Amino acid sequence: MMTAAVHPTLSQEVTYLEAISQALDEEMTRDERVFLIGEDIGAYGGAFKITEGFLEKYGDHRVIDTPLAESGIVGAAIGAAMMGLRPVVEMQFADFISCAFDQITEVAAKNHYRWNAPVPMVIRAPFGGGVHGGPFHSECPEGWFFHSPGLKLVAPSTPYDAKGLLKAAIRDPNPVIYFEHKFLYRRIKAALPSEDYIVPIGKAEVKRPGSTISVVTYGAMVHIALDAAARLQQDGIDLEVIDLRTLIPLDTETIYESIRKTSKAIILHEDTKTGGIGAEIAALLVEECFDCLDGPVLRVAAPDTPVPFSTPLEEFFLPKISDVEEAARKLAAY
Amino acid sequence: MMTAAVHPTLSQEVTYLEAISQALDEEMTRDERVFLIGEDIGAYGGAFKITEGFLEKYGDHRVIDTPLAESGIVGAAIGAAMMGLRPVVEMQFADFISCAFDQITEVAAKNHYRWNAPVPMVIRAPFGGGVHGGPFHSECPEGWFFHSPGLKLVAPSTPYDAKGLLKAAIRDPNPVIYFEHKFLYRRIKAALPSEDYIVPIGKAEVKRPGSTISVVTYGAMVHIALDAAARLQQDGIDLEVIDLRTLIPLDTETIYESIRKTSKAIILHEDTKTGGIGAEIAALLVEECFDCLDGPVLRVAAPDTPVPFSTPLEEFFLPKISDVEEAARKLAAY
Amino acid sequence: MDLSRIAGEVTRTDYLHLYYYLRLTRGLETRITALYRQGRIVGGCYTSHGMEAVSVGYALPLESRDVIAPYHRDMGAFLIRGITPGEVIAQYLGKRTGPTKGKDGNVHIGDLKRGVIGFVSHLADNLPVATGAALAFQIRGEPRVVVTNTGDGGTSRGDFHEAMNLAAVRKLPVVFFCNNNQYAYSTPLRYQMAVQDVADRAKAYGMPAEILDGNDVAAIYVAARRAIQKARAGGGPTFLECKTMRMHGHSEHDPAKYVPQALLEEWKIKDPILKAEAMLKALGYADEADFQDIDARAKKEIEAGVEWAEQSPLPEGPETLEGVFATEEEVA
Amino acid sequence: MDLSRIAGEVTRTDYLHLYYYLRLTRGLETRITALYRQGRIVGGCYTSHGMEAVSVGYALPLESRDVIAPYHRDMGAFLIRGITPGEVIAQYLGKRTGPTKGKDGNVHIGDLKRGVIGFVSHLADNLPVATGAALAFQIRGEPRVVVTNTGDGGTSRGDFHEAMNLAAVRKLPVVFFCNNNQYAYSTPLRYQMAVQDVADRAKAYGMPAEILDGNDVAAIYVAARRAIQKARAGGGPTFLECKTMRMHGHSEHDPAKYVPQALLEEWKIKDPILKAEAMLKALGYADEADFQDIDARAKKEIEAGVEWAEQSPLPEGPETLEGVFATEEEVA
Ligand SMILES: Cc1ncc(C[n+]2csc(CCOP(=O)(O)OP(=O)(O)O)c2C)c(N)n1
Ligand SMILES: Cc1ncc(C[n+]2csc(CCOP(=O)(O)OP(=O)(O)O)c2C)c(N)n1
Ligand SMILES: [Mg+2]
Ligand SMILES: [Mg+2]
Repeated sequence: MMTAAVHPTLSQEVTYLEAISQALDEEMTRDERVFLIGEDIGAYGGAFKITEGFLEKYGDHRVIDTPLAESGIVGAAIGAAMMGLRPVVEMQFADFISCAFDQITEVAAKNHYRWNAPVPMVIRAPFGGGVHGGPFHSECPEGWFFHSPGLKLVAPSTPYDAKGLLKAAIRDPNPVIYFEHKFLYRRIKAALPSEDYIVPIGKAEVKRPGSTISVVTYGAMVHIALDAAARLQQDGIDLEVIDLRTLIPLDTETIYESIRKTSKAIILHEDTKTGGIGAEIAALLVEECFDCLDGPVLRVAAPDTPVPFSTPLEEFFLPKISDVEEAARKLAAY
Repeated sequence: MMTAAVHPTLSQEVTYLEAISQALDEEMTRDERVFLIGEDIGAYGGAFKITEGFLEKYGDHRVIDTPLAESGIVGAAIGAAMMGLRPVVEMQFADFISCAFDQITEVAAKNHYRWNAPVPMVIRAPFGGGVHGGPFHSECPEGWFFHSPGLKLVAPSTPYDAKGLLKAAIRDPNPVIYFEHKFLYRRIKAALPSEDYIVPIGKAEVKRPGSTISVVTYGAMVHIALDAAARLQQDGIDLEVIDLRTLIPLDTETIYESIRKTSKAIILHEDTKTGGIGAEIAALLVEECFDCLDGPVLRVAAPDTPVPFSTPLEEFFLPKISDVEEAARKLAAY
Repeated sequence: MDLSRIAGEVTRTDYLHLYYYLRLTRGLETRITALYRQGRIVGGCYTSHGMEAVSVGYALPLESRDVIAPYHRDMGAFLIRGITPGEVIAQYLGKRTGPTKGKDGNVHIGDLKRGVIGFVSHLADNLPVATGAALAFQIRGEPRVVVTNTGDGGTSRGDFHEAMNLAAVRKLPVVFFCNNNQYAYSTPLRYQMAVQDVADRAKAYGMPAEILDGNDVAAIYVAARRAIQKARAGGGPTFLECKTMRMHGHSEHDPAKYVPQALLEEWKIKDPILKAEAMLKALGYADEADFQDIDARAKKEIEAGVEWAEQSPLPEGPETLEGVFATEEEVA
Repeated sequence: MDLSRIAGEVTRTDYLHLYYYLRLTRGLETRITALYRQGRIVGGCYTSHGMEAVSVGYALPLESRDVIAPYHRDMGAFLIRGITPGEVIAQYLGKRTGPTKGKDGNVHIGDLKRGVIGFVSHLADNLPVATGAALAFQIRGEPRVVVTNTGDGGTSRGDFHEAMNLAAVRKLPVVFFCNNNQYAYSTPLRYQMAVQDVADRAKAYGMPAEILDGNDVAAIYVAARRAIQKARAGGGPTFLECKTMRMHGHSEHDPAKYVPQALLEEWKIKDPILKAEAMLKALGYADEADFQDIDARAKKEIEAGVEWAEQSPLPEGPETLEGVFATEEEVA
C-alpha cells in the first residue's frame, strides 16, 4: 500500500524509522544540549530500537534510561529544558502520554505564557493503529493536545518529513509533540538528502495536486489518500492530497488555497471523529471559505470508540481507501 | 447580567450552587449506593461549601475526605463504581482534572467497551472563568473529554438544570463529567419544583426562540447569549438561543432543527477556540445541514491562550456580549 | 518456608491445587508461546514463565466474592478465578468468545462476574481502582477483599503511590502484591529504584510489608491467606513483595539479551514447579506419577481449550460500534 | 538547635540576614493580607504566616546560579532570590510590572534569570520539574543545586513519588523540602497519610531524610546548607521535613474553623520571629533596638513597593494574546 514520495537525494534508502534515528543522531552530534530521556531507550535501544547504539555513542549522561514514570519523565524534561538543554522524550507508546497529560498541558504548555520560561523540548509519541495493538497500543492522542494552547504538534508521513520535522522540532524553542506513526516505521522507505535539512514546522505539503476535491490529512492516512486518489483517477475524480505535516500551528493558507481551487473538501484522519482535528479544519473552512465551498465538508475518521483489538474490528475501525473513495464519489456527485 | 429561566415551581428560590447541593442530598437519600469522595468535602464542606453538613448527615462512610491525589481519587471511584456503588467525585477545581486525566480517559471511559464493566460515576468539575482565578483556577477542560469516547459530559446553565442534570448524571450507568460553572454558583437563582425531577442527559433546550440566527452554547455563556439577544432585538435581529446542556451525547436534532429554521449559526463557548466543541458543531452543520446554511458558521470563543489572571486580560479573554453582537450583526448582514 | 511449617499450613489438597494451577499456567502459556511462534496469535504475548507461583499463590486463598485486579503476568490468577484456558486462547486469537469479545486482547481479561478487574496497559492504573473496589466493600461493610498485583517497574508510577496511600489511610481491605522479577522490560531494578527491596516502598505509607520467595507457591499462598484474612477482618492492607525472575523476554518477541545469562541459570534451578514438586515429595503429598497425572489433566484441558477457541467465531466488523456506553439494565 | 551549635554554625551576619527576611516576609504578607481585606487584591491570597522560617531558611544558603522551585508558601524564598516586595505586590494586583506581567497572579512568581521556577497550582507538579533542572546540572557537570518545597498534602500526589524516585535513582543535586504545617487546606495530616512523619516517605526512595523544627530558621538554614553542599558535591538528594503550623486559613478567605484553637495557641508561642529574636539575644547577636531597626527597614521597603506597585500600569487587553509561544531569540 505504501509508497513514499521521492525527494531529490544522494543517500541510500532508509525507512521512516531509520529517518527518525538519523535525525536524533545528527541533532545530538550537532548540538550537545540535545539529550534523550525515556524508558528502555539505553542499552535496549527503545521498544522500537530507534535509539539502538545511542547509549554507546553518547553515554549515559545524554541517553537517560528512567524509571517507569511518564509524568516524572516529562516533568524532568521540562526542568532540563528550562535550564537550557534540549530534551527529547520517548514515550514507549503514544498511549501512555495520558500519564503525563498534566505535565504537558499544565506545565510545559503554559510556562512561557505564564512567566516567560521557554520549554524547548520534544516528546516523541509512537502513535496509531494497524499493528494489532488493541485499545492501549494504537491510540491517536493528538486531538487532546490540539486543544491545548502552547504546544506545537507535528506528524510526519514520510521518511523525509520524519527526519526534517524531528530536526525542526528539536530546534524549536517550544514544547513539540512529535507523532510518529508506528505503522509506517518499517513499511516505507526513501532516499534522503545527505546534507542537513529541516522541514519547517507549520508548513503543509500538497502531496498530489488535483482539481476535483481536496483531501486534507496527515500521518499514515496520507498514504490512504494517495491510494484512493490513484483509484479514483480512472473515474475522472482528481483528488488533491494535502499532507498537513504540522497540526499546530496549522498551515491554513495551504488548506484554503487548495479549497479555493477545488471547492470541495474531505478531511481524513485516523483519530476518532468527534472533536478531532477534522472538526477544526471543517469549522475553519466554513468560517473562512464559506463562499468557495461547493458542497459539504466531509470527514472520514475512525468511529467514536476505543481502538478495538481483534483483526476484523480493527479493520472496520480504521479509515480505509474505500471510505475515502466513497466520500469522494459522494462529494463529486454533489 | 444573569437571570435564570423560570420554571414552574413551588419551592423558594435557590442558587445554582444550592441546586447542586440539593441534588446531591436528595440522591444520597434516595439511593444508598451514592457516596461522595474528594478533597476537603467532609468537615469543611468543600472549597465551595456544596457539601456542607453532608458529613454530619451521612457519615464518613459516604462522605469521604481523601488525601490530595486526583488520580487516586478517580481511580478509587472507578473501582467503587464497578462494585456497584455510585460515587460522585468532587474536583476542587476543574483545572486539577488534568491530574486524573489518565484514569478518566484510559480506565473509566474504556472499561465498558473493553470488557463490559459499567462505571456509573460522576465527576463534578467546577469550571470556568470570570472569578479572577488565573490560569489554574479558571479552565474549561471539557474540550479534552469531548474527544474521549466513553464519557458523557453535561454543563448546566441554570439552577433547574444544575439539579436535574446532576440527578440524571448520578443515575446514569456511565461515567459522566458534570461541569458546574463557578461564576454561576451564587449569581443566579430560581425556584425549583419541590418534587423529584431529572433533566435528561442528551437533550438541549431552546432557551429563546428566534428567527434570524441560532446561537448554540452552554454553561455561563448561555446568559451572555440571552443578553446579546435582548440587545439585538431592537435592531430586528432575532436570536434563537440553544443551551446544549449535554455536550456528549450531543443533541444534534435540536441543533439541526434550529438551523433549518434560521439558516445561520453562531457557536459560542468560553473554552478556547481551536479544537473546541464549537469546531465539532460547525463541522456537523456543514456536514449535515450544508444546504440549509445561508452564511458561514461563526464561532465566538476564547482565544488560544491560557486564562490570564489580571482583570483587563481576563476581560479581553472571555467571550462578551459585544462579541456575540458583533458576530450576529456580521452574519445577519451576510 | 521450611517443611514443618508448610505441613502445618498447607493441606495436601491445597498444595495439589496449587500445583495443578502451576502446571495449567505453565502449560497454557507454553502453548500460547508456541502459537505465537507460529504466527497464529494476534498482537503481543506476555507470559509469566518462571513466575507462575505469584498469581497462583495469591489467587487460591480468595473466596468467590473477592476480587482481583491483576497485572500482565497473572495467568494463574485468571485460571483460578475460572477463566478457562479456552477463553484465554480465544482472547489471544481475538475471538468473540474471549472474555472481551475481541475488543481487547491477550492478558487484558476482565469479568466482573468472576471478580476479575480487567487489566489496563498503563501500569499501576489499576491500583487505585483496586483500592476503590476495596472502598466499596468497606462502605457496605462486606467481608470482601481485593488482591492486586504490580511489577517492580509499576511501583515507580504515581498511581502506585496514590493507591498505597489511600489504602493505608483508610485501612482498606486490599492486599498489594508485587511481582519483583528484577526487570521492567529492559530496565534492571537498580535503575528503577534506589532501595534494595521493593517492600521498602511500603514504609512511606505505614503499610506492613513482607518479602517472599516468589518461586515458592506455598509460601506465597500462606502469606496471601494471612494478609487476606487480616484485610477481611478490618486489619487493613498489606504489601507483599515476591522476589522472582522473568525467565522469558518482556514479551515473546523480546530475546532479552540484556539479562545476564548467569542470572537466568541461577533462577532456572529455582523454578517454581520444580520447587513445588520437591516440596510435595518431601511432604509425602505426591510423587512423580501424581505430577504426570496432573500435567496430563492440565494438558488435556488446554488442548480442549485451543480447539474450542480456534473453532470460535471472530467478531464482525460492525461490532466495533457496540458497547461504548453501558445500558440501564446492566447496572440495575 | 541549641545555642552553642548555632553559634558555631551561623554567623551573626547570616543570622541577621535570616532575621531580616523573616521580618520582610511577615511584613509583606501582613500588608498583602490588609490589601486583601480592603478588596484591593485580585483573586486569592496565600501566605506563609507562622511558616516564614522554612523558605527563608532554605533559600539563604543558595548561590546565585542555584535554582528554586518553590510552592505557595515560600514568600521568603522569593525575596531572597531578589524578587522585590514591589514586584510581589504588583503581581498580586495583576500589574504589568509583576514578574508574570499580569498573566498569572499572587504566588505564581517565576523568573529564570533569578533562578525561580514559577509555581504551578497543581500541587507537586513542580517536583519532577525540579529534578529535571537538577538533571540538567548533572548532565553538564555544573556545581549547581535545586531546592524545591512541597506541603504535606502535596506529598500525596503521584508526581511527588515520581520526582523523589528519579532524584534518588540518579543521585540528582536537588534538595526536597516539605513544609509540614499539619493541614492541607482543611485536611489534617492523619487523613493525608498513615505515617507520623512525612520524612518516612523518603524511605521509599532510599533518600536520606531529616526532621526539622520548622519554626527555627537557623536550624533550617544549617540543615539546608548541609544538604545543598552535599548535593553540590554529587552526594545526591536529601529530604527535609519542617514541622510547623499554618497560622492563617488556607487562603485569606478561609477562617479555618476546622483547626483547634488550642493548636494555634500552642504554635503561637513558637512563632519563628519570636524564636529568632530569643536566639539572637541569647547569642548576643542583636537586641530589641536592632530588631526595631530591621523591622523599620523592612517596612520601608514594603511601603515603597506598595507605592510603586500601585502606580504601575495594568496590562492592556490585547496583551492576552502575547507570549503563548517562545521565540528563537529567547533560547539562543
Ligand atoms: C504507564 C506505562 N508506561 C510504559 C508501559 C510499557 N511497558 C509495558 S510493560 C513494561 C515494563 C513493566 O515492568 P514491571 O512493572 O516490572 O512488570 P514486568 O513486566 O517486569 O512483570 C513497560 C515499560 C506501560 N505499559 N505503561
Ligand atoms: C493537584 C491539586 N489538587 C488540589 C489543589 C487545591 N489545593 C490548593 S492548596 C491545597 C492544600 C495544600 O496542602 P499542603 O500541600 O499541605 O500545602 P499547605 O497549603 O498546607 O502549605 C489544595 C487541596 C491543588 N492546588 N492542586
Ligand atoms: Mg518487573
Ligand atoms: Mg500543609
